[in-house]
Amino acid sequence: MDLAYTEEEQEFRARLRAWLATVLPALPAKPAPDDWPGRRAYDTAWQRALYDAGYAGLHWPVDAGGRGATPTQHLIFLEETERAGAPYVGANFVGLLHAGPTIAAEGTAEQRARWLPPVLRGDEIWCQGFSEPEAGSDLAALRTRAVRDGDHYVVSGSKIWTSHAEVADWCELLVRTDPAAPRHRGISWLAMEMDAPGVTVRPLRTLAGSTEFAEMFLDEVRVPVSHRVGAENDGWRVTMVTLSFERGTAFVGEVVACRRTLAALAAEARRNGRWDDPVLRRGLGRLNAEFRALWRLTQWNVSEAQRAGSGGVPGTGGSVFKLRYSHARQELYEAAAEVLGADSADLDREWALDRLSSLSYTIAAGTSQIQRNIVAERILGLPKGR
Amino acid sequence: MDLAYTEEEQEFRARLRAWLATVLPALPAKPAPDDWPGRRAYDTAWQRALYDAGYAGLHWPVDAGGRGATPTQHLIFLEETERAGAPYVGANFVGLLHAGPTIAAEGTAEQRARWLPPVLRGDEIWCQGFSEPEAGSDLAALRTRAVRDGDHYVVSGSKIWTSHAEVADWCELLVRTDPAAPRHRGISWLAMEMDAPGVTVRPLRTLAGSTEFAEMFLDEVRVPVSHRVGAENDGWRVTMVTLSFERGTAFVGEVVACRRTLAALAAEARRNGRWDDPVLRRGLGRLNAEFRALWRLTQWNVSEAQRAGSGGVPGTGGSVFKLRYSHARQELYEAAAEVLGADSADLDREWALDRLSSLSYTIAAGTSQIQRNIVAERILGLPKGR
Amino acid sequence: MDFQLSDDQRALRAGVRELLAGRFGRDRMRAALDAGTGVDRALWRELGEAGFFALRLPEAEGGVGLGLPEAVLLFEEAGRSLLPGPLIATHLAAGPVKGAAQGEAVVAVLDAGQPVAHLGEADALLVLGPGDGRGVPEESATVREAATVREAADPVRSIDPFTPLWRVAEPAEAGEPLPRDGRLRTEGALLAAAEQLGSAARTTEMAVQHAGAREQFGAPIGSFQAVKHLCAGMLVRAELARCAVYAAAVTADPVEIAGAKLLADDAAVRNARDCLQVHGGMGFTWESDVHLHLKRAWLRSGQWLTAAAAEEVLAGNLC
Amino acid sequence: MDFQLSDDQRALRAGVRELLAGRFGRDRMRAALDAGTGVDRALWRELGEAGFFALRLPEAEGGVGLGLPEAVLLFEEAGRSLLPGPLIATHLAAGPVKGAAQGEAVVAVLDAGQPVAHLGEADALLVLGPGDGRGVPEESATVREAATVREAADPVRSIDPFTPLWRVAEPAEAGEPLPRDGRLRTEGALLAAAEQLGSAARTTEMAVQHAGAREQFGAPIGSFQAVKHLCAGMLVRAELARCAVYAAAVTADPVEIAGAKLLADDAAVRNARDCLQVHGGMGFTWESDVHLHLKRAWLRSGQWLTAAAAEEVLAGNLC
Repeated sequence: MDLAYTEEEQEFRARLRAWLATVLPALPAKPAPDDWPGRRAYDTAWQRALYDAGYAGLHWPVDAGGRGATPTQHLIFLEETERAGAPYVGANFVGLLHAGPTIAAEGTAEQRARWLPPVLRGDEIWCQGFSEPEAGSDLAALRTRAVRDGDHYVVSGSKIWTSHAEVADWCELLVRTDPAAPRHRGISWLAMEMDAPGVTVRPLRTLAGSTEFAEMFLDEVRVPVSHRVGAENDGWRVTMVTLSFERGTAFVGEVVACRRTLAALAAEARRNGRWDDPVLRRGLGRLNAEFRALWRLTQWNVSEAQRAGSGGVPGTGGSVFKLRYSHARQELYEAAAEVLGADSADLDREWALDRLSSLSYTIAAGTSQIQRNIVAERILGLPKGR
Repeated sequence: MDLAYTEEEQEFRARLRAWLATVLPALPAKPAPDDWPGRRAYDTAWQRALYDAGYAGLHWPVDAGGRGATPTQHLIFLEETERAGAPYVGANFVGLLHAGPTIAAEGTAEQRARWLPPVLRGDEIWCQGFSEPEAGSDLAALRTRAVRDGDHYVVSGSKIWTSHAEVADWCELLVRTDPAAPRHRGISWLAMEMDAPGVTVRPLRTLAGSTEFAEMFLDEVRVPVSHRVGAENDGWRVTMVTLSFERGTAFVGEVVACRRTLAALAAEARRNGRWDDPVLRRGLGRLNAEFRALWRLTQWNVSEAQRAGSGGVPGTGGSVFKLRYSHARQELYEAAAEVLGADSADLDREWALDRLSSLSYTIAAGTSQIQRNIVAERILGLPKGR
Repeated sequence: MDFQLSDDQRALRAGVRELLAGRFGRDRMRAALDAGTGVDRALWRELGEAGFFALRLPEAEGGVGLGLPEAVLLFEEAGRSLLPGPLIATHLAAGPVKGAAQGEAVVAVLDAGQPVAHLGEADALLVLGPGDGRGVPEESATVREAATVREAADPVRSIDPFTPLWRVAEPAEAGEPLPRDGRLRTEGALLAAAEQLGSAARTTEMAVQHAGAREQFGAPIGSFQAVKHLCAGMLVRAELARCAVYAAAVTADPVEIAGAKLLADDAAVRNARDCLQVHGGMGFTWESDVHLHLKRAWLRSGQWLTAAAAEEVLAGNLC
Repeated sequence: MDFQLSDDQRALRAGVRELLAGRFGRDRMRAALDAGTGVDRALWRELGEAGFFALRLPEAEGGVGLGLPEAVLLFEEAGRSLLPGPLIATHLAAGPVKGAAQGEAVVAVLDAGQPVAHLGEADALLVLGPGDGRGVPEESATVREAATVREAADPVRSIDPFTPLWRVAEPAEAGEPLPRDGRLRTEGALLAAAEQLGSAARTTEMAVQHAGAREQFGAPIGSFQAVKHLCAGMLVRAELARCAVYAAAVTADPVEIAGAKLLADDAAVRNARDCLQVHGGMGFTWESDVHLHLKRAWLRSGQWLTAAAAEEVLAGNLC
């Protein structure tokens, strides 16, 4: 059990910190949440800066154009960028953290050469077309159809919860290529150009009033067969391989941010006098224990991944983390509402919108109910079923 | 919505209160928990006193020897006896509240004449042989076999969680008479004499260290066919009819007792200074809201039963009550432990043993998990299954 | 004792539910939401005509002459239907404030330290006395013209799209004293609890409806215990809150009202949260009504009597 | 950074687990319970020989020369196996108190206001200074002979059948000052947290084992989501507590230790509760081991650092 960072890791951190101190002050102002072109430009410029400084694709394998960094270096990178207030991965998320790694692992040499470099340089943006209105938790129930027509697939259907669809160049798409096969066996993974005829994007308004997500309607969109990654009907495996190997770093920045929020809540409570209420104060103390432990759990998972080597660790450990984290973060914003008192009704006050957004944490990317099934069946070995 | 008691109800209460004031001071000392003959004598003497005063079988129909009281009168009876510190129904529980009503509803005239009067007079004590080690929540999985041999059944198997088995005269027994039939169809209801050859009773020690319950082993016990209530293989319906019609009064005394405990906790907290801790104090305030509401829910259910007339109300409403009540009562004893602080480890302090006993509330008579199924399926109409 | 609704009470409840279904059914509710309508004056007058505000005024004063139990049934229906506007304050002001009983006037409430809901649309303001529900006796409320207060007020971007809020400076001068008995805060808390109860019962229905219809993994999600047990918990919360609210309406006891507000707040907020969870991603959309219940439930939890104050009242009662 | 067990640490853990399985497996544990044995002196000496008490003493002083992380692994195993006796106090007293390191002496702890565990079997008493964990700095502890304290003590009927308790009068005279650095209370809290962790992990295993084996309604109960999700929640609690406890052992930071104790107490108590629920009626019997974990977990929650004190430490750290 060693929590000390190695000399090499400390050097990595120091270099990164020094670089951040140089570049961050020169960043332009953050664009408004609904200024999609502005957000794309801002996020891709940051990716280009990372690329130029040698930080792009830090966790990607070297032969995919990445830096082959260890999980611990990746953790340090995410921790330091969050601490320094650097831009979030934003529009580059799907390309860097899902579609890219999928192509790196399962794509042909030609596909890797075509798609990976633009992701690393911030030249191209990807979005994800997995979820469908009728297939939420039950992703494998997806219905979007792709029918072979010569050297193209003709794709029709609808997708939902697509971030950055408005400004993405490419979409990683799961489609049903064999409706007769068992649910998981007839699915293929396609790269679809977002400006292809037949693609319609409609913003989806969330309960927070924002349009972070979109619906995507596909009406006989033609996708070249050469844009399929992996074998036909093997798309479920292709995408799950990438989803199920993570290196424990998925929520590093978020935990750092939650701890900062918690300290700010304490400061605000001291300011407005609510700190004198032991019920509130002790609640904040308990949250301090929660987020400190979640940070240690992150380090634990990252260390496990580091020991496991390049294969990473099965994503089941991530379910333990996500279950506790998503609830703790919702509690954090409930505590914020307590601290704010009547002001919690003011959407212009800090944390009010975060409180609304946090309502999705126990739903998105696998509901807590689904996560508990995963923990019970895949970690604890309880029988499937019922 | 009328919470005022009618003149008749007030008179009933006043008469009862006056009678209690006369008889309670003359009661002998309560026997020790492990003095079974003493407990039987104490409980049956109290039943005899009730009988002589005209309170025995208050809620039983008149044609079964009861008083045909309304649910509200029954509520008043239970409330007043608990308030006055009168003996609990104790050893008379199964006879008065389950086996007796079952015989009253489903027995022949002969069976009613044989078994009901001794229950009302406190002459005979019944116990219940339903649960089995392998059939807990899944009562219908019971395996105790009864094989017909002329005008007798020969019964073998084992039962568990039988209260007062040591001193009972009769046992209401569910047995499997047709192993080939579907689970619920091959069960019969028998009245078994506890001194029959082949009946062995072994005390079962609970985590509270006490032996409130027993295991019962049946080795070829001969039970006359005439001791079967209802048709052969119809025992599931026979017993469920009684179980599923209640009049909302099942926990009247308990709620009264919980409210008294809560007030005593507040007094103790004032005494030992823990009242100054707002976390503890506000927790007690919240429990006050819980138990006040549970009392109102009791009055609500009783009023509903009163309106429904002699049929009573389906027991599903009881599941709503039991779910909340059993958790609230466990929280009450957790609060007691907070009030006692380090003294909560002392089994001789008030509430310490209650805290241990309360651990069974979310398990006994249908676990909270089973109760939630009942509420979801039978009240809310959600699909069975899974 | 007959702690069930009387036939008259059932008829009253059915009538209000019908009125609201006709005048503020889902389509009109969503249209009002899109239009940003706060108080619809025409609807307000119709509510007035139906006796919503004059319900507890004596018949001699032009009221309906009913009591708190009937008022609670009305406000429960209002909570179910997400009916916006300062219903409680206008109801409490009926009589003393001209036009309130008839739905001609819109009366908002000013409670020190709280933003004022619907100030922009209000004609008059009920200014609550500083009684804090923790044993400090409630001082008499006063009435002020809304217009003068509005001059020194700033609009707040409200978390509840149906409830515009304004931040006001503490009123310097006193308003007209109200000829009431210092029970406005407790009565307001009870009626808010009734609204919370209506919301909690409604989100239970919404969750059950969705759980029965939505299929995942080849079966309605309501057949999975995880979803089933969430729904069961919602019903239990709503039904316990119902008994607490109804009994508090009958007794009008401040301690019982504190308990009712505490349990109803809890039921409304937690049921809306669980309803959202049952709805999954669809519950996170603006299109769904779940968030409207949750946001209103949050707001109401902070109004009239907070959980902390209610718990202190209930604790104080134990000694 | 390599926040995983080293090979040596794994070997140490395996060794202790093996030792305890051999010397205090389920049969012996239940036999000790039936016999009412508190401290088994022979076993105590074996623990001493295995380095349980001398683990952190420098090798020069006859110790093993290891640190808090290794101690935490040992006490986690003790918690798993329900090993009784004042293990923590004797471990903390190793060195200053003669015979403690070797398991020749049994050392109990006196913390003002708390009953003393195992006083009847103790040779010496560690008297904690009044530092309350809430920021008041911990004063140096002292050591006293157990016999003199016992004379003025009354036995208490203990809720935990493995932990006899005595109520003592506050010590009038001071004992021998201990040459330690005023960290006894925090170290004790950490080691108690480690025991809680071991118990929480063990009850998770017990629940999973039972859920997989017990059939109801024609299937293992572990195939029902209600049971499955209880078990999942238990694992999450135990694993989060594990990371908190291990990290606190590495950093020895009092705030981190407060967090570890808080989460481990919670995990031990709630997991034992859920384990009991999964076991149903069988869990309510004396025969089952579930209650032994629950009762010990309750006791430990009140020892060294309570939840209230830990939360204050953690809150204070935010400012």
